[in-house]
Amino acid sequence: MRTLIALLFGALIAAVLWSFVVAPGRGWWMPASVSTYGGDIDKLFNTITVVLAVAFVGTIGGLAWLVWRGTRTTTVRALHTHGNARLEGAWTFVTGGLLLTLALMQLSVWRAIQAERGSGGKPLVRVLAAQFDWRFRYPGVDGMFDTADDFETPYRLVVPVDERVVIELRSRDVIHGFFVPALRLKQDVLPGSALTAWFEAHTPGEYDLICTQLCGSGHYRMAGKVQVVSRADFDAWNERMQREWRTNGQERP
Amino acid sequence: MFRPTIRERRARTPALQRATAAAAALCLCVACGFEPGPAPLEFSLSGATQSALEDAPAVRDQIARELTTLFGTPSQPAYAPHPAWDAAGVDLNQPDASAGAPYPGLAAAAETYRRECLHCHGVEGGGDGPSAFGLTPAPRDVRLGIFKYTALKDQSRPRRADILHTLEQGIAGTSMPNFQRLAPAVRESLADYVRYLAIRGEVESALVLTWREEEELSPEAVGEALTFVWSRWAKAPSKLVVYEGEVPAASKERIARGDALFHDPLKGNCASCHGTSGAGDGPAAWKIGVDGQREPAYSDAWGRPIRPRDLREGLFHGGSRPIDIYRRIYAGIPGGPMPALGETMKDGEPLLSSEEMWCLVHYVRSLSLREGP
Amino acid sequence: MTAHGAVAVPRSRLDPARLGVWLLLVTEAMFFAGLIAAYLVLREGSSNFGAPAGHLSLRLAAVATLMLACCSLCISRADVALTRKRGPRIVASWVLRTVLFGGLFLCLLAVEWRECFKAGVTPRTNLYWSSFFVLTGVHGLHVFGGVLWAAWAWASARRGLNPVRTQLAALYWHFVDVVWLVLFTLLYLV
Amino acid sequence: MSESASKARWFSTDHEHIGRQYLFTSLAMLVLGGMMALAIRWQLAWPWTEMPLIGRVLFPKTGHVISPDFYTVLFTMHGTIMIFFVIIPLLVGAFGNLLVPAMIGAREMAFPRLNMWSYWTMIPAIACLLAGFFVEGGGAASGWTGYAPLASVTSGAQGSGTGQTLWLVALLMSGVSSLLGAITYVTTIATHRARGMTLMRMPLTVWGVFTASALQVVALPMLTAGGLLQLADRLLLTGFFTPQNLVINGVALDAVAATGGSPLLWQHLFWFYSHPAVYVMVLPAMGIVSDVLSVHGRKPVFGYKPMVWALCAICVLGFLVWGHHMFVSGMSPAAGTAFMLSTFVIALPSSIKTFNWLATLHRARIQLTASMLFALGFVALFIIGGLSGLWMAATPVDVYINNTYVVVAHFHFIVFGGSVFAVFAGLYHWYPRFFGRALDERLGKLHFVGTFVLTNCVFLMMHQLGLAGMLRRTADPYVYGMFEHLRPVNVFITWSAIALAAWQLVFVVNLLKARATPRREHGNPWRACSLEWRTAASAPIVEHGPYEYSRPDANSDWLPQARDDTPERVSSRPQS
Repeated sequence: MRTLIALLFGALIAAVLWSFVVAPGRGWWMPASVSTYGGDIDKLFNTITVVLAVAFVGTIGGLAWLVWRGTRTTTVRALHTHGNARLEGAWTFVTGGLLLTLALMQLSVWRAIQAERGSGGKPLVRVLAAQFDWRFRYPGVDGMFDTADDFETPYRLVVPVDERVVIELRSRDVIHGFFVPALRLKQDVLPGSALTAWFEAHTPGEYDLICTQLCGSGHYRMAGKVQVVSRADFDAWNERMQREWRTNGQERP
Repeated sequence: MFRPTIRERRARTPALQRATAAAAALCLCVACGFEPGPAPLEFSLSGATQSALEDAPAVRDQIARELTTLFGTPSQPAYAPHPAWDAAGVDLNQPDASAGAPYPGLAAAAETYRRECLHCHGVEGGGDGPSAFGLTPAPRDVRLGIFKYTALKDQSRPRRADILHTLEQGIAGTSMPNFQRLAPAVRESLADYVRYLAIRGEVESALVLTWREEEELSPEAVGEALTFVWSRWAKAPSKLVVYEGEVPAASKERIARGDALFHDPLKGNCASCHGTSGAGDGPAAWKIGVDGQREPAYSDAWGRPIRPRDLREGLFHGGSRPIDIYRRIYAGIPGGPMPALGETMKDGEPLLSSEEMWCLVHYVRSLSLREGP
Repeated sequence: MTAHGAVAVPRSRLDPARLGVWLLLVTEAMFFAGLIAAYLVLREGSSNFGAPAGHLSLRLAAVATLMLACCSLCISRADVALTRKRGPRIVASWVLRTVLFGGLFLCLLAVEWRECFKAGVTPRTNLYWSSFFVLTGVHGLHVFGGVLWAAWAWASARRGLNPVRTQLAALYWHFVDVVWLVLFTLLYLV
Repeated sequence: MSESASKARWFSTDHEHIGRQYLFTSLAMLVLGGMMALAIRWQLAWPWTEMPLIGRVLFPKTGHVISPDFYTVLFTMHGTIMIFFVIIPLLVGAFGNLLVPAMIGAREMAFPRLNMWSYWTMIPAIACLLAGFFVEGGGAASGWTGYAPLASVTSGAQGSGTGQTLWLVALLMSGVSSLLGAITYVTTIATHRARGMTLMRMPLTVWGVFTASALQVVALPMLTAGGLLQLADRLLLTGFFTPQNLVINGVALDAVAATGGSPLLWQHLFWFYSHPAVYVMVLPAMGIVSDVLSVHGRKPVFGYKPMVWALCAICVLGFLVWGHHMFVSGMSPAAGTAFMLSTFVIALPSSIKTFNWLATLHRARIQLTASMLFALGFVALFIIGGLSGLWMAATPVDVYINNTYVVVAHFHFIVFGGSVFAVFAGLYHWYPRFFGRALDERLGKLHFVGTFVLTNCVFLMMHQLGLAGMLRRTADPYVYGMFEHLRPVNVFITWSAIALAAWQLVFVVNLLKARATPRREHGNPWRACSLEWRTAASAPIVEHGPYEYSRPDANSDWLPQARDDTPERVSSRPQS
């Protein structure tokens, strides 16, 4: 039995390490970050993960070893001890210090991510969430929302690359979650208030936008795309959309 | 001398391991070759047909058989070839794909429909899927062939482009989402499948009507019903409401004029239903019900009470581009009380000129915008 | 399975019933804290909170407050009478007065509610009134519970039995009273 | 059996009877919740395929394919059942009743009748919850968190009608049930301890139940308050949680309700209890595991006092961390920072407990019984679940992790790998004490091996799913092209889940086998020190702490916690 237990714990360590080692190669991992602060978040994540890995291997390995040792038939009687205050103090102090260090490491990035909250930075686009669609409202030529030249488009959020993009999130009905894994950006869309968030994408491409807050039975299909394009392409697209809104539209016979 | 009372019995480790390994291997074997699927579907007759033919089960069975001959089943959906198609130069079973990508075909579209649409719209497109309960507005029952949001006039049946437009844009303000995440060719096939369901539903009710009138269903009568239904769909492309050139600018004057037209009972008369502030609370649209509560005065073609849109929300079911709203004013909403102002004549003259309708469009849009009236 | 025979002897000086009631009061305090916190958060944060708009009768509420104060006073008189080993009739009469004043408070609350409904004010009017009806309603239920409790205590106090019951009822009444003072301040005064 | 006797059996005030009632009710609910989990897993591996068993009955018109809204109901019910009607009643209701009085040497609970009502309030709560399945529109469908306005507004979703109201009523009733129980436990532990049973001589299981109950007494009323407000929102059409200008599912709410409320307010009220509820689900488990490790390791718990202080610290700090569920909710960033710090701090007592468990095993004389195996399994899985919590505590990382499958993996390691393993450890350990029948050790070990392996198969890879971005509460992750390659992982997890559920039959067989054996007095089979194994009829006088194993100065390797009171002293003491 003790062999089996040792094997089980060994297998557990192996399985956990294996699953984390092979994961990035198989795409069972965060997609490559394309936003400026995404790299910082990944760095924090990796730091924590390394700490976790050491702690995990140490504790489970220790557990397995202790069980292996404790089940020796030669052991006649267990050690009688009620504890060791100095040891308790030591590991409390060390763990506490480690946790505090980890916590303090988060602060600057957290501040940076949340920098736009309530600062009144001028949003490029207004994200309108409703059961079960994302719609994006752009301010049009005058750069002002709620004017006659605003235009609106579902599904696809088009933004320029290498620019700080501020978005304003609004919901018409229930809480939705605006999540773009590649941008490392997630913010609940709260009905009744307009929250702002920001990102700066550095790689053009098309990225999935996911609703992460349960919003009803159609929640699972509330998908969208974030399309990051060059400034020139963005302007051209903007112009094309505005033209469509000023004319008959692209009519297919 | 210390002796434990409970001796740990030596578990038979090898046996345990072997059992575990065997179980795991078995699971793997089963898992590899396992691919579950959905059970096949069948079309059933609509509730209206069932109740109309309650006393004539034989006719009911006959109609069901005819429909299967003409349209196949959800697993093998296909139109029976129709003579009118040759004249029109179309083959509905081989629709041309304008997207260029390989066209999935009706059978594949049925699979897509089953995954994406059936939960709300039901197997037959009756708007009665298991998830339809409680949705306001209720999912469209396409079996009447009436589609509310098209770019067409004369209450026409929709073109494929109209159905596609709804699939691409969704219907803002309802639970109908957009389907842009599906490839364009898949969306086109889905639009074709929706048309297929609509035609099937229309033929079904036409057959019931034919039987009511003639008390029998001859093959000729069936063919006539099909021709009649198809002819309505064939007319659609010629009915597009087009506005050439740029949309007139949303100037203050136009908005003011739109305001006047909106409230003028002899011109737009919009306020009678949509209310003086556009809140959808106009007197004509509401009545006092038996319980003393205010309830909608009108019903739509599906028999559901219908309330005028609150225009201040800025959410337009048929699309919020100016041209979409223009078309709504011009052609009305089929199946509902919204009139087609662009086709209304007064003393031999059109009631509203194109310019006047644009003024209305800008006024209606301004209700939800910052620089409102 | 009590054959293991551990004889329960409350070793500590804590009286289980008293501790139980204190714990009950802790949960009740947290419960009202939740409701009141929600009220304050909404009052400070909501743009559409609304106001009493003259439908409240401060005089009525002041009388009601007085009634509750009398409840508290009477039941504590009963408590004092118990500690001074007065006769059951004196204790019972104080407890009975608590029941009566509690009943009066509930009547006043009912009058207040009826006036509101007459004036067309309902929980749906605005958030202030939603909070008003929920808070006073929940508190009213607690007063009703207190009345029942006091009546129960009266039934036993009359025969000189179970003094603990009266003492615990007193504890509960003081709590209900304090909660009312907070509610009165928040809903009527501030 | 006479009628009154059978009535007494149903409505017994005997705490052991109530404990058994709790045990079997929650185990039945565990089976139900587990079946729901399997249906959820089926959908995630093979979405929109014929759902076994229920598909044919419930969805004849869709080709036996489950509908998205029923899927929503399923995970809502799964979460609610598992948390409020399985784990909490099992650990606090069942083990609390069966162990606490016996362990502190009390003959009965402080309030036996209140204790009985605690159980009998849970039954209508369960009935209410399940009734949701049979009302128009179906059961509650807004997740076990019932976030407003989806849950507070009747037009929110298909199940937002009567089903949601029933869910809320069930939640409130289960809250009352928990509160009645919690008050009983706290009072009993505070006042009914045997002579010499000081607080610092109580077994850690008692401490676990004590701290969990104290948490419930203080925190649960917040949820009750929130639930009451949400009930008012639903029934009186108030708008405590409904902001202005919402149009939900075609209903303009300003016209029907007093809007202007705040959805975040509900989240605060909800998590103020429901985060501590997580500790309610783990504190007794920690106690049970400490006891089992000590008894089967024949070694005193290492650092008993730090263990107690850690429990208390978790209990107190548990009130300060609720906001870490809301890092992306739109709460103010400063609050996020504060909650992150407090969350990192609360990781400390948990790690201290882990170190103490490891130290307890150091130079222990370990008996690898089924109970011990499950306790060791608990420690291992709790470590995984606890460590992954650090990702979530770190706000910038949580921005990515929040509402993904990493969260699902994390709390299932704690609640399944933790609490359920502790329940099994406790059952194998105390079954002879509870029922006078022993569970088969060999079957128990078999049960452990499979459960341990399969638990990891089920939940481990969920971390990777979540890191890849797969969202929670999704009926079909493959709607997103970026999750298509996760299908094989999901299939593997589903097969593992099916196997895990099937493997529990070993336990069922074990129960049935034990039932078939005649009852007999088992005495103290594990030779444990604590009071619950005493067989003497006299009152105990406690002289030691609960873990006097392997004392070098003693003849045997264990020293009972109490000596028997002499008959003379029993008779001379006034009976209360």
